[in-house]
Amino acid sequence: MRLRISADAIRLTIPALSLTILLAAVFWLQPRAMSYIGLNLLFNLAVPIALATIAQMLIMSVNDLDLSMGTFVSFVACVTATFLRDAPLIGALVLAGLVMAYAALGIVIHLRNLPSIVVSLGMSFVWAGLAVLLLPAPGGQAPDWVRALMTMKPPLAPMAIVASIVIAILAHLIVMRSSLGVLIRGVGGNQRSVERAGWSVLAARAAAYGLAGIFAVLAGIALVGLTTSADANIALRYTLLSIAGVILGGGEFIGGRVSPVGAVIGALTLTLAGSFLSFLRISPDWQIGAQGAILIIVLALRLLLNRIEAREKGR
Amino acid sequence: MSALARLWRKPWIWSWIATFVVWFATIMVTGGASTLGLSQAALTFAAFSIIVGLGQMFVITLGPGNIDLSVPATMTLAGTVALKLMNVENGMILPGLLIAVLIGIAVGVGNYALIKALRIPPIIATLSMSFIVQSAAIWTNRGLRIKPPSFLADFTTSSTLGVPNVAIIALLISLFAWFLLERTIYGRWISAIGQSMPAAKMAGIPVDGSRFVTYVFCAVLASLAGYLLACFSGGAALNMGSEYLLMSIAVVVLGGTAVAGGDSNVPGIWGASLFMFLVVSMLNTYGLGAGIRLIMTGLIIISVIMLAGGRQPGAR
Amino acid sequence: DTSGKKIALSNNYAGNSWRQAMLTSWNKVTGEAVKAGVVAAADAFTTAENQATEQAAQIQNMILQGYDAIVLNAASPTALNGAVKEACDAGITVVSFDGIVTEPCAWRIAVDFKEMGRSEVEYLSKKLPQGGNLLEIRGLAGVFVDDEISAGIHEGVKQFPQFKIVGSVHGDWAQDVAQKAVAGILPSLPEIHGVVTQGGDGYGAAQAIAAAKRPMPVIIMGNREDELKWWKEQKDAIGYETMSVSIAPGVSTLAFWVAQQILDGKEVKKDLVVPFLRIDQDNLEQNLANTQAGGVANVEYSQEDAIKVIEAAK
Amino acid sequence: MTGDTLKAMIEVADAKVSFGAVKALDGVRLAIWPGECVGLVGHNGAGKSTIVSVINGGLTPNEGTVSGDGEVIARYGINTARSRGVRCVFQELSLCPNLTIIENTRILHRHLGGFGWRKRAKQVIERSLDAVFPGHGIESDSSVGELTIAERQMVEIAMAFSDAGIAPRLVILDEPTSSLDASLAEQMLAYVRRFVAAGGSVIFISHILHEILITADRIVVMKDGRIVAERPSADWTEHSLVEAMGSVVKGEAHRRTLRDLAAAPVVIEQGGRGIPFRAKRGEIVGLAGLAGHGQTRMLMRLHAAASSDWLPRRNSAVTFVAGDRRLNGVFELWSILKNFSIASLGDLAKRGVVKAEAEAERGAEWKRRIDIRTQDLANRVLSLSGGNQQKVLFARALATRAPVVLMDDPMRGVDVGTKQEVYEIIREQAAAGRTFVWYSTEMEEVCLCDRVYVFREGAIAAELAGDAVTEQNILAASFEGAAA
Ligand SMILES: Nc1ncnc2c1ncn2[C@@H]1O[C@H](COP(=O)(O)OP(=O)(O)OP(=O)(O)O)[C@@H](O)[C@H]1O
Ligand SMILES: Nc1ncnc2c1ncn2[C@@H]1O[C@H](COP(=O)(O)OP(=O)(O)OP(=O)(O)O)[C@@H](O)[C@H]1O
Ligand SMILES: [Mg+2]
Ligand SMILES: [Mg+2]
Repeated sequence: MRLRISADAIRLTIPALSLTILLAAVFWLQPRAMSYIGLNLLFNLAVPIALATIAQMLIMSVNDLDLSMGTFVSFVACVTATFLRDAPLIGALVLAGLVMAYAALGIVIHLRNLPSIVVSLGMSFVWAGLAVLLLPAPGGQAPDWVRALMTMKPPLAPMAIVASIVIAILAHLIVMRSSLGVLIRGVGGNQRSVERAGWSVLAARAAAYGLAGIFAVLAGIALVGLTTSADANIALRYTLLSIAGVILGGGEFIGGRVSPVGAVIGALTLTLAGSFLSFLRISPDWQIGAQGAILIIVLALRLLLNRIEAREKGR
Repeated sequence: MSALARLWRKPWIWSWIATFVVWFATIMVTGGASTLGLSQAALTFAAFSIIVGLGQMFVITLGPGNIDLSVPATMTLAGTVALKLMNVENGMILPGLLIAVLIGIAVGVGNYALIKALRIPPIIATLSMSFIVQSAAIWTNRGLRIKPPSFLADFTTSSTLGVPNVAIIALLISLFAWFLLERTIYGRWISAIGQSMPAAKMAGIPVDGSRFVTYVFCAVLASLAGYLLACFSGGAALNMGSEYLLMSIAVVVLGGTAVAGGDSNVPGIWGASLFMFLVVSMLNTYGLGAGIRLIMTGLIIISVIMLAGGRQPGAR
Repeated sequence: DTSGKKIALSNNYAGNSWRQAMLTSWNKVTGEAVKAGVVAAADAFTTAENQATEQAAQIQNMILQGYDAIVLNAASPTALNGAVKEACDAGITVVSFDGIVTEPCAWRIAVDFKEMGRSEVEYLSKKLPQGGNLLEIRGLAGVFVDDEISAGIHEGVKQFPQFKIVGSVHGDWAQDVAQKAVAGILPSLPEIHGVVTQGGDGYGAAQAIAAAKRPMPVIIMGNREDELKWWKEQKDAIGYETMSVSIAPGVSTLAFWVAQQILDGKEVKKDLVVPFLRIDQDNLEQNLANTQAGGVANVEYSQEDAIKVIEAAK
Repeated sequence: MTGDTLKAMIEVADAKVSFGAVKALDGVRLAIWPGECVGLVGHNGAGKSTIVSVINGGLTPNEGTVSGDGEVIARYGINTARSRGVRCVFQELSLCPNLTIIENTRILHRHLGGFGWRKRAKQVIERSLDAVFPGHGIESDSSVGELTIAERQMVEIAMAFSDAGIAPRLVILDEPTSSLDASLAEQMLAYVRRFVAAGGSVIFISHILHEILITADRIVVMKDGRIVAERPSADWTEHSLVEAMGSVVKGEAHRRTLRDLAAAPVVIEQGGRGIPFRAKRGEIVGLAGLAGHGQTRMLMRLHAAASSDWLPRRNSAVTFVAGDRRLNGVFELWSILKNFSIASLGDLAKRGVVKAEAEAERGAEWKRRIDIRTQDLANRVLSLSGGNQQKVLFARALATRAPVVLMDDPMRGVDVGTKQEVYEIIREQAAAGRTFVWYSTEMEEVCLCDRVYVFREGAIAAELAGDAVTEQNILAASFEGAAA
């Protein structure tokens, strides 16, 4: 057996460690949270965030960035609470169309060599406008099957935990284990070598965007399942949350270094950080600031760890 | 002939054409009667986007990945603290301005410290910073709307020779920014850094120093805009900057500044800021709703970037 | 006896003077109640960003913290239903006010926003019997209250057809945004006789109209101190007349007492109505004197007021 | 080995490739027969990697044809080449550092997909690693970014020889041993011989001549995009190879007259592994050796030590002329004038404001002095030909007042005439007391220097001065120790 721990494992330790510490602190502050219902309450809103984070991660794995994630998830939520319930067939078609739209964005960005930041900034206005058109006031209702799915009570572990694990495993299988995932990450790591092996980078990028679209659509559906209805502004925070989640989970902006398990952990950590701050009874004035501080601390830890890793390699 | 051709190639020409079209379409509704009023209103409100947009433009000039998301929070904090300090007294105007500028400097220093010392990507560094700054703004006066000193309130809301005073201030700042960018060594430096950081280093440019100054400059302009906006609208509100997050980025991009860095221009900021105001006015005038307005804005941003930005070396 | 019970306030937004006044009233009234031993605790929580998802998480945390009742000003009438249902299932009393929720298990202390919008036009019909052109300033697109008040205003215009809405803008309930939006549309509008608003935007509109050197129409105000002060100045200078209407921030204290009564075992109807707080030409000075600088005109409620409201609903 | 009855595995005929004004290939004909190992040698920039790209399908030549097994292939591309069993180990790293070895194997072998591909990929790469480097000790599930440079190179080589359905028939090795130590290199060479004996073909590019001599059956020498000699390896010696590669035309570039610099003060120095570096006032110091052995890094260090990232310096101690124009030379969006003046703005400005007339005047002066061929200095710098762009970079550096000029192989893609002009300017300036530190891959240029440091493996391995600065001595010092 080797003693050397792989870089991927090291990359996962910090997020896993911060989640564990945070969870311990929450249990200590609020022992009631240490139960089936407690865990579900702590984590169920992390499920859509985790899905959105995976979507963002897919985009980041081809060295792009999506600034429209929040508005897109909001729009999907609006579609879910209206079309998908009232006319499931049309609803499903619309959602499929949205996934195609994402793949098309990937193609346009690649072909015209456009900066993804600006294109997605523009798209964020478009999605927001569509959402306001669809639901001028909050409303709609979650389809019953979605609601049933999100409020299921599986044995042993609460839905939130089961869902997080399922998402992590599924994303891990797609991104880390499948050929497609390898190809997508390869584009992020060294586009030229992928080209030299005879693959189409255009197709790989389109696939990454399309997959991201699928996960973002799932995020919107899951969100409506929890909130029971939608509004046009429901998920605006998801843009920045998802980026922060990927980074917290050990992902990087460039180089195709991403970790789906880490991303899910990152999303859970961010959600838990909110609860932790409210259990701490920090003055509401400083709650936002504390979120910023936590972000900085975890990222600074990452730097420290990268240094250690680099020193190990130097030997 | 050749002058016209050269004008046609300017990066800012698109935003000015769009502005003119929208302006014309809006005044035609009243058969031209609203020309003066609309122009004045556009100048007034574009002024604030221009000031924050200029700062953001300098940051974006630094090259891919450079962006300042702490602009809205900085505006809010500077506005609230300055108005609280001035406490409706005309005598305190200068100290108020000073504190606003100091807040800008502090935020800028914090931003670059996070970027450089902790190697946090600018987008996340400035975001984290903005959370802290926003908290500080909530903490300082808990959302009470303190009125500006009467002199400032009058000054910011009135006009000189038919030109709104805030627009005159924006013009002065723009001239200064234009001068910095086109005439000074510093302007050359940041443009060089934006085109290629290694090349800039090898040409002997103090890269870190220039980037640092740029982030501080952006934050100071944001705090100035916050100060003026709070005086103009009769008091600082905790959410007063939120509109300017996307706005500041959008006016830079629409104005023809290269997102890949190194190439920026001041006239474009004016064109784009006027355009962003006028397009809302036009859609309101035609009775179109918020949804259509947002969709049009997004489509326009994407069209402009497709027209102007495709296939540049090193873009993305 | 509720001396052992804990009540929490879940608030979705703190970024304007109305919300700050609401929190202040809550602290004042509940602080006294806690000191007097009426309840064991009455803690206030505010979410960082005005988002339903965040508030849902906050409610779930409150369930974990073991509160007996949650008093709720909701970011969305429907998007919190899931979390509210979970709270009810955990045996927690949920009382929503101002921003109410539709979940049947919760109590609602509602302001009739539709009626509020309609009454604005009704007032104008008395003030300007011959009718005229109206400018409508709306709130934040996609939010429940905005839609309700706007619907009321349009109903009022149907009822009094001598009025015509010639322009409509979104002011996001913020002075600066309203000012900007009004200034943008004003040049293309004919003369305006009345401005119907949603609160928090009257002063911005007045500034924009003054800047355009237009004749000042009747602007319905929203009880903010700066609005009242401007009105007072105009009244003293040119005898300007209007009215001001909004929901009193102190309604949070009414919700608190209602929750206390429910915990005490009282039978309370699920839907209660509070009147909105209206200021007229004659009681302007008195209200202005009672309003904190930079704040909002306010009324705080006592336990007796709450019992009266509950009885009246029966 | 080569039999006329056999058909060439791959044959490139009359290939011409140019990058802008640079003729990377100028009519090359190269045939590879089954069961032979062809050694390919040549100076830096001779076109070796370019011909490799053509055979590999990654680059379509501007002129010329590629045929396989005797037939001309019309649309020869990456996928055609791969399906014919052509594999390549590239000079620069071409694995994805964020993926594991197994995953990189998957990317390379497009047909490896389907359920359970990981297991198959693992077998494929491990079999190959075990065959080429017995006892390698590399775990196939570790990610490439964690490997040492040598391990990465081993993986790349094993990857090229691996067989996942389509057996490799022609393996191209572009400087595969540059980061392997002697025993690993020997393992690889032994495998190459076995592979060839079994009927495979290999193109082997290396600057380590004795490796080529003992491994290749036939050695081809390239120079300036052309094949200048081609003989069975038995007919070559190390010495004759060096001679064939060396510059045949000794230009008019005459060495400057030797001056006595013993009394001149040292203006810049740098310690470190190997022989310490120092340069005196008015001296032209050459950095020689094979490409990528630490010369550029040394220049960067000298530059970093003398400049600040935070504060502007009025009197900068050093200035820099880039060789890699695209990466750290020109500012592509700017005019020629702005590109020229950026390093000397301090002298052209008053209180931070650039004086436009002074700038234009200085620009015009240097345009004349160094003969930049353009109508107007306001034109964009990219409108210039490569050589003229390089002149702008020279002018940029020489127009400063810095006493030391660092030059990072600055004559890439510059024509002979321009070179002579620049050499003259350098001589003139050195005589006036400027110090030049000059890294060059061109022997002729190195021979112009007063003193030369020869680099090997990141450190200075030898110092030659005065009459000892000759092509033979430098080549000998560069290749010295390679045999170890
Ligand atoms: N993509 C490119 N763009 C422009 N010029 C290029 C490019 N690739 C190669 N060249 C030029 O073509 C010429 C031949 O380059 P090539 O890489 O084939 O040389 P080489 O013989 O492999 O040298 P080395 O021994 O340094 O690897 C060089 O002058 C090089 O600068
Ligand atoms: N894109 C362009 N736009 C305008 N002029 C150009 C452009 N490319 C080349 N030229 C002009 O065409 C002429 C020939 O260019 P070319 O690159 O062939 O020069 P060259 O003879 O190879 O010079 P050198 O040896 O210095 O590289 C140059 O004078 C150059 O100014
Ligand atoms: Mg040339
Ligand atoms: Mg090569």
